Amino acid sequence: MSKLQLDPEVIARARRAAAAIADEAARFIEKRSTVAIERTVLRLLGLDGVDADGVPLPNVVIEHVQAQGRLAEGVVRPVVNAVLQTGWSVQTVGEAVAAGNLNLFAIEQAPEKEIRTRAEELAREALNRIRRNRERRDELLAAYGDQPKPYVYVIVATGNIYEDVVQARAAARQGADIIAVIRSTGQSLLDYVPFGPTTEGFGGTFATQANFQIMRQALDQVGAELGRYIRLCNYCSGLCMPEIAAMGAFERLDVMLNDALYGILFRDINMQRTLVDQNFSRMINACAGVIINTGEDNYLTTADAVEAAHTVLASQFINEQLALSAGLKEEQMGLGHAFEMNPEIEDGFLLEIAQAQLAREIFPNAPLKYMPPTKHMTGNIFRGHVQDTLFNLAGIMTGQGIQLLGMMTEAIHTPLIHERQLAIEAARYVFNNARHLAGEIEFKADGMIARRAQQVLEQAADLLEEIEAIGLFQALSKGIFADVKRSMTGGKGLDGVFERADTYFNPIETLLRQELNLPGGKEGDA
Amino acid sequence: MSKLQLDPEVIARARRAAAAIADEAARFIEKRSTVAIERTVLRLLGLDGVDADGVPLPNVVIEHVQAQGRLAEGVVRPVVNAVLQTGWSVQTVGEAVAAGNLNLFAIEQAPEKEIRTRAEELAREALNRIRRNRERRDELLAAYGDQPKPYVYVIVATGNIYEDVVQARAAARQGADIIAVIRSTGQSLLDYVPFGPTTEGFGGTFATQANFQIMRQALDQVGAELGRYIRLCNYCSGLCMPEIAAMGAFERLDVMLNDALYGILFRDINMQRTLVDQNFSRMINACAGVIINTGEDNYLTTADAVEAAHTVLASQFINEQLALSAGLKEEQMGLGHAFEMNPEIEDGFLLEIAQAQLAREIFPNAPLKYMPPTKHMTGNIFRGHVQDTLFNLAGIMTGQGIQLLGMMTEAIHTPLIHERQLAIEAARYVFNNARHLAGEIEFKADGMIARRAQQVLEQAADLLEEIEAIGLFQALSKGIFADVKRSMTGGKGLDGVFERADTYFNPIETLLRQELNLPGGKEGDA
Amino acid sequence: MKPDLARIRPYGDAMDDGIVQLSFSLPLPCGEEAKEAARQLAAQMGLSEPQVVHAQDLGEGFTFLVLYGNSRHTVDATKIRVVKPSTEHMGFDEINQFIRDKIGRTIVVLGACTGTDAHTVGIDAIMNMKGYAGEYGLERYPMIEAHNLGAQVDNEDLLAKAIELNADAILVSQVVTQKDVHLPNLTRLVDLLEAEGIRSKVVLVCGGPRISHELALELGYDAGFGPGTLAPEVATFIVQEMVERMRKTV
Amino acid sequence: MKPDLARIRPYGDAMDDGIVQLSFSLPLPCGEEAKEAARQLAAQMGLSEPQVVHAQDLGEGFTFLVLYGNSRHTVDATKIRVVKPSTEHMGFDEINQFIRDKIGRTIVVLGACTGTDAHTVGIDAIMNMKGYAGEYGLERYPMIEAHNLGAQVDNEDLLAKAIELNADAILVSQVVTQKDVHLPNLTRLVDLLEAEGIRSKVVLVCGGPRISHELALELGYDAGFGPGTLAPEVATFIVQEMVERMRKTV
Ligand code: B12
Ligand code: B12
Ligand SMILES: Cc1ncc(COP(=O)(O)O)c(C=O)c1O
Ligand SMILES: Cc1ncc(COP(=O)(O)O)c(C=O)c1O
Repeated sequence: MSKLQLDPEVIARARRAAAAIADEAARFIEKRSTVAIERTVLRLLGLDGVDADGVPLPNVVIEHVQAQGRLAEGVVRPVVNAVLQTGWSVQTVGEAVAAGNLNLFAIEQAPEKEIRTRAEELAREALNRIRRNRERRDELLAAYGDQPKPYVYVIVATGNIYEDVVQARAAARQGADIIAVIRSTGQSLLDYVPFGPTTEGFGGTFATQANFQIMRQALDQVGAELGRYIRLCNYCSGLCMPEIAAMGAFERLDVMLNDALYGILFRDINMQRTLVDQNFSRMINACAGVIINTGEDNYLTTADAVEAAHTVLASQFINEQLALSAGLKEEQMGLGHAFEMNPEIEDGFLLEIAQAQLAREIFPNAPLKYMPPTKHMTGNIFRGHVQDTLFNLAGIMTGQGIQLLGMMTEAIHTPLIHERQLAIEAARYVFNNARHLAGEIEFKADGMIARRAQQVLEQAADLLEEIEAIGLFQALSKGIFADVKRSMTGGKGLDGVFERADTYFNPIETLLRQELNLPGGKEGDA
Repeated sequence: MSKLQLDPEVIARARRAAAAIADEAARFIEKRSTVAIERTVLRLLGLDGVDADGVPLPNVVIEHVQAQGRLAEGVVRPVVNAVLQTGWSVQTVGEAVAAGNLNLFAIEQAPEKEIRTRAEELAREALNRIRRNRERRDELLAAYGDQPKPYVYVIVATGNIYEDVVQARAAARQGADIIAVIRSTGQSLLDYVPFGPTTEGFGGTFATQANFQIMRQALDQVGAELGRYIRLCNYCSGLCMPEIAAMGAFERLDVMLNDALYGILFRDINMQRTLVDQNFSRMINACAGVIINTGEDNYLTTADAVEAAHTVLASQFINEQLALSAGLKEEQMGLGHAFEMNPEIEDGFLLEIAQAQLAREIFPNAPLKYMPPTKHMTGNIFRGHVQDTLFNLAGIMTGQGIQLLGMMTEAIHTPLIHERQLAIEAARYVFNNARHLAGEIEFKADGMIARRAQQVLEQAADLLEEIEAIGLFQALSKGIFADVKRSMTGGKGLDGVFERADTYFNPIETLLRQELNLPGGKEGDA
Repeated sequence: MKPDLARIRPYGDAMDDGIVQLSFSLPLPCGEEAKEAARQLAAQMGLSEPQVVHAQDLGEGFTFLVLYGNSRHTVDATKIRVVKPSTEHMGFDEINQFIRDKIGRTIVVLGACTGTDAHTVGIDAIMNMKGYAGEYGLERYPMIEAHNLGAQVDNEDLLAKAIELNADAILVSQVVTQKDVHLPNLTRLVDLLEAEGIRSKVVLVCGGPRISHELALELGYDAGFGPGTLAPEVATFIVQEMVERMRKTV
Repeated sequence: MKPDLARIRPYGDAMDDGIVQLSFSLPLPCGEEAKEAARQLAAQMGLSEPQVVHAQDLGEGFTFLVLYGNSRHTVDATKIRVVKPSTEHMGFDEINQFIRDKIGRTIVVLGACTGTDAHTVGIDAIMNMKGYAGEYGLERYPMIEAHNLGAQVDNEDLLAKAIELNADAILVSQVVTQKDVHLPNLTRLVDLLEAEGIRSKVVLVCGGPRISHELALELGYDAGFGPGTLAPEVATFIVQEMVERMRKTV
């Protein structure tokens, strides 16, 4: 039953508009691929490592194909053909290309049928590997049992993966359910994924497959000791969205920051690039059983939480529909929002509760990701700790799924080892003390909270219909989200987007679509 | 409307039992007086200062009267007789007694009528002085406007009145509504009130009339600057309850810790002494327009908040009835309770809300005084600040009257200058952010909160009927409150209690009773 | 990433970064000058690059400051020796048996919260039947005759009672420590016991949240117990000390 | 009760009590040894009677500690000189008039958040039309031609743009300061400007929550602005500096 007396009609109206927006995007996406997607496919087929200059082999091979003007057909055919012709592994083929010993288009071409068969075999192996990770997660969760929600989510961000491990293991012992390794500033704009264990990042640690693995092992180990499954989170954003999804799927990451619009708005990544990339990355995440976290919280770091509340909700609707069209289940949709009310507002807590409850009721099965106060945090760490307390209470009062814990030093630095401890003990205290508060309280019919929620919903529905009318691309150009205007051809990474040739071949996508029951999953569909 | 679906029948049953208990006490009280009451009367008639050994003159005179076995008649007659015979002021008479130059019973006796007339004149002057203070407070409050509730109440406790002034003025600027000057440990067991400004107390500052005055002036001054009336609070407890009430009335204190049972239970003061003293002290407080604060919070510093919840409520009922029989209005009854749930309890916050809301509904006009966590505070100041935040939220969610702010260093030391600032800003943040939350939320009918409240009420009613049956004195002997057993003749100060002779004369009491519309206010009644 | 035990420094998010948080108030009006004064103080404390992250006007010419900085000091953890009353303690049954075996009679223990201090919860935790944190108090021990005198007990009264009951051990609780009020109070008891010539006859123990074993020894007590003490720890100390003394005097 | 300005100490609840709170973690397991190490560190920091009021196991061999102690250090507040870009600043109209009168043309100001830093809110607060905290940003000033290049601008691109637009002033924002990532980034711009021989032609200003005027001067900037900066403060500095330089070169 709705505590907010929301009108189901209005919800339906909003969702319908969002679905139309997502459909339009899907039609755009299905005709295109990107360098990142093709690199991802190579990784999934087994390519890894870097060349003599430290350039990742997937990049080397894609550039090789691109240089010869053949990327529109997809990278799989030439590479698998080389595998067939040489008898080498995909890895060896890649290394040969990198060494300059092999030109993929200067060798004989095997029959299409053979290539397809071999390619599908390799693709199936990749998906099996991902499935095994997924099963392993399920096993561990079944063995240990899961934690009550909201999950306690904290970040580590030392810049050094080995130091991160110390911090993460300590955090797990302190009671964290999810550890997110924050990325170094700047990584999202790299059009490649760094390689190997890294120890020098700023404001975060580079996302590399080796780093994923090191952290996954550390968490599995401490989790076994504690008898709890500790989830691992990273950032599936930026110019390498799908590659990171693949790496995460291989290393059993559990949660991924993965928003359909974030890169466009906050990293000035080209919108075509992002939309195409996000779709493929989400299919991988869907298949890997990853919970995605969307980034609506970011809107409120620049816009005002009262005025822009409806844009958060509208974006959640869009993220939901785009996620559905990538095969994500509702249970995997960690739709984001944030406690960013100006602390000086009278009754700000009521407005916040309205918003959090609104999201809860509209997306009943989504493990909503609730972000803490950041914008209004100051150097006054003591007051900050209090703000975080109301945030934690709002979380438990409205049944959030994932609580990203606030740190009292939010305005100062990334968290120190004990700041996580203090945040976790504070959150656990609040959650435990108010465990069943949500089930105990009702909101006055037609009170401030209910009316606020209804109003935000109305506005979001209107906004979505407006976006539907002009189209998503046009809406982004007009600065409808976060006051940020982006053009169709502006931003980074457009040169990595290409239209698929009729002969485009991508068996990974086909298999993913099959697995996820998405259109295009039938043989020959893609 | 009750949010807790309390049964008015049960409330009525509890209140009736408490009234019966208070009646029994009143019958005991009316036959007795104490050295403290007689000293108070002298102070009100104009006696102040100390003798050559630093003994307060009221004590000197009482001892003089007592030594001659004449106290049962009251101290007023001999002293006013001396005034009449010598033509001196009460003060000069007292000084002469102290100097050994005057034996009150070795001088001629004026006619009873003349003595009574003069005594009543002096008494009237005293009450006028008190009334002027009360009017002054009302004027200032009218001029500045009052603050929204809960009032923000903080303590100063440096031991040095001048340092206290610095802290109190700073606290007022920081947003405090009430400043309480905590008393030095040990003062409550002194059977006299120290004299003059003092600079050496432990864990608090001595309550002296000079200290009251110094602080009152400081607060009036800073209040004028800020355009807010800053209330001053002290402790009207211990062996000098009525004297402190009188001193407070003279120096325009606004709030007084003043509990009917606290001294018995927590200071091992004799129960006869405390019951007689509290009655007289409360009449003065009633007349001075003081808000009293009762000490039910103290039960929970030793007993468990879940198990002993009903004793808190029972005590509030008794305090209410004893307050009524001393002429206090409901608006002056700052009945106490405290946020002392063990922070490890699941749903402890729900139980706490139940208790706070219960008090709110049962005593709708009382400015309930809500005490912060103390017992479960530790050296972890950061966690403490979080506990205090839930406390503040409970306060605003349940419409408390006076919020005694918790300090994060509760387990360490009395507050430092900035700890008050941090506590005040935290409380104001919570109050402002959740200003109308109380009006917005309802509790589920038959939910945990409502059922808990109903159960505590039932238990309290049962307990009160049990006490009614055996009598209050007997109940105290059995350790019904705070697990503390006290006997009728044990504890400190019994030797200061005496039965009134038929000739007992106390015009202050008579006037107070008149003013407060209490029985015994008619001429010759006492 | 292993710490160098001989040169331990605070750790924030990298070994030896030395990060320390501090806060205090200064009697200076809020502004750049107060911040600079705070930085200078922090520098004197050995913090490099101290950062004032928060400065707040407290009124009356005071400013509250929060700082972070990197401490350059190090501690040699290999050289740390902590003085504790005893490292291992016996359990309930063991203690009673120990008394039976080694002392051969019930022992008399007196407890009190002395001076103006009325915080009995601590001494009760040690002495009361029901005990504390799951451990029975001394009153429950068959081989201990425990007398809890409660709150606000004068040192003189405590002495008299000790003589009257022929106490083997005296337990003193002190919780209020503001302006060091506990120090003269604790010392006074030692003086009284010595004046009566019975100091060496009793095991003299004090405790409370701000009491350390070190402080207790300094004040002339046999042991001191801090926060979180449990009854068996105290009982173990008493009986071992008694037996030790018997051994010495034999 | 007046503070002795020549000997300022922290104040808790009595003048000169020196009370300081501090917290940090140590790479030692939780226990008496870690507490003692913390006390020793605090003692080295000049705290007398340091009290560990809280010690908590963080896992992985780390302990979090909270302490209070009394600082013995003093600061001479009479000797404190704070370096600020300028003490008084002009208002919106005044600044525009000042430019008209003393410079006689609109001036060109370029702003950017450089390197990998994408925190534009700070530079926007200074530059955007709508401004910040009730003060218009530079774009609103009729006598200022303001160009905000936004986030993650390469130093090279910024330089090129400055030459292209003939900038009078460059404003650089740096918010991410972890591992001092801002320092080389800020220095690099100075080097580039010098290499192009235009360093003396532009007023070079940086800002951000961890930037101080002092640091800016050290790095070769003309001024640095910290948290809470308002546009008119920056504009005042720019135009006064420009006029000052004109005066000097005449
Ligand atoms: C409960 C309490 C009270 C109750 C006491 C009830 C009672 N019957 O004890 C009441 C409400 C009466 C009270 C009053 C006051 N209190 Co008080 N009170 C507290 C409180 C909240 C908890 C103390 C407690 O019970 N701890 C639990 C016990 C189990 O812990 P413990 O005492 O540390 O004991 C353990 C160990 O220390 C050790 N131990 C203790 N004693 C002994 C003795 C021996 C021999 C051994 C071996 C071991 C041992 O073993 C125990 C079990 O592990 C503290 C704040 C806090 N959260 O700590 C303030 C606190 C102790 N009180 C304080 C003050 C100042 C007062 C007053 C003086 C205030 C005033 N001016 O009115 C009054 C006056 C009391 C007086 N005359 O002494 C201050 C002391 C500041 C200081 N460092 O000096 C504190 C810290 C609060 C504060 N921040 O101001 N208080
Ligand atoms: C909003 C925000 C974001 C937003 C930024 C959106 C945007 N368009 O700007 C988003 C979500 C994108 C973001 C991302 C990141 N952030 Co961020 N973010 C913040 C946050 C919450 C507020 C910053 C802010 O807007 N302040 C308000 C403005 C008005 O203040 P200001 O910047 O200080 O500016 C004033 C003055 O400094 C001065 N000023 C500033 N610049 C200039 C320039 C000149 C010339 C002048 C004169 C004056 C001036 O004037 C301004 C007005 O008074 C802070 C935490 C906090 N509460 O402070 C973290 C914070 C700054 N972020 C941080 C980090 C680490 C990141 C990430 C690197 C994390 C990651 N690894 O993913 C990313 C990456 C971003 C990147 N590549 O740079 C850290 C920085 C730690 C450090 N000291 O190095 C902080 C402190 C949070 C934390 N504790 O970890 N962030
Ligand atoms: C969805 C999403 N992706 C990524 C990030 C991190 O930023 P970056 O792109 O710098 O990795 C965020 C912000 O925290 C986010 O919300
Ligand atoms: C009613 C009452 N009186 C007095 C006090 C203070 O104690 P003391 O008797 O030591 O002044 C308290 C406790 O805070 C109290 O609640």
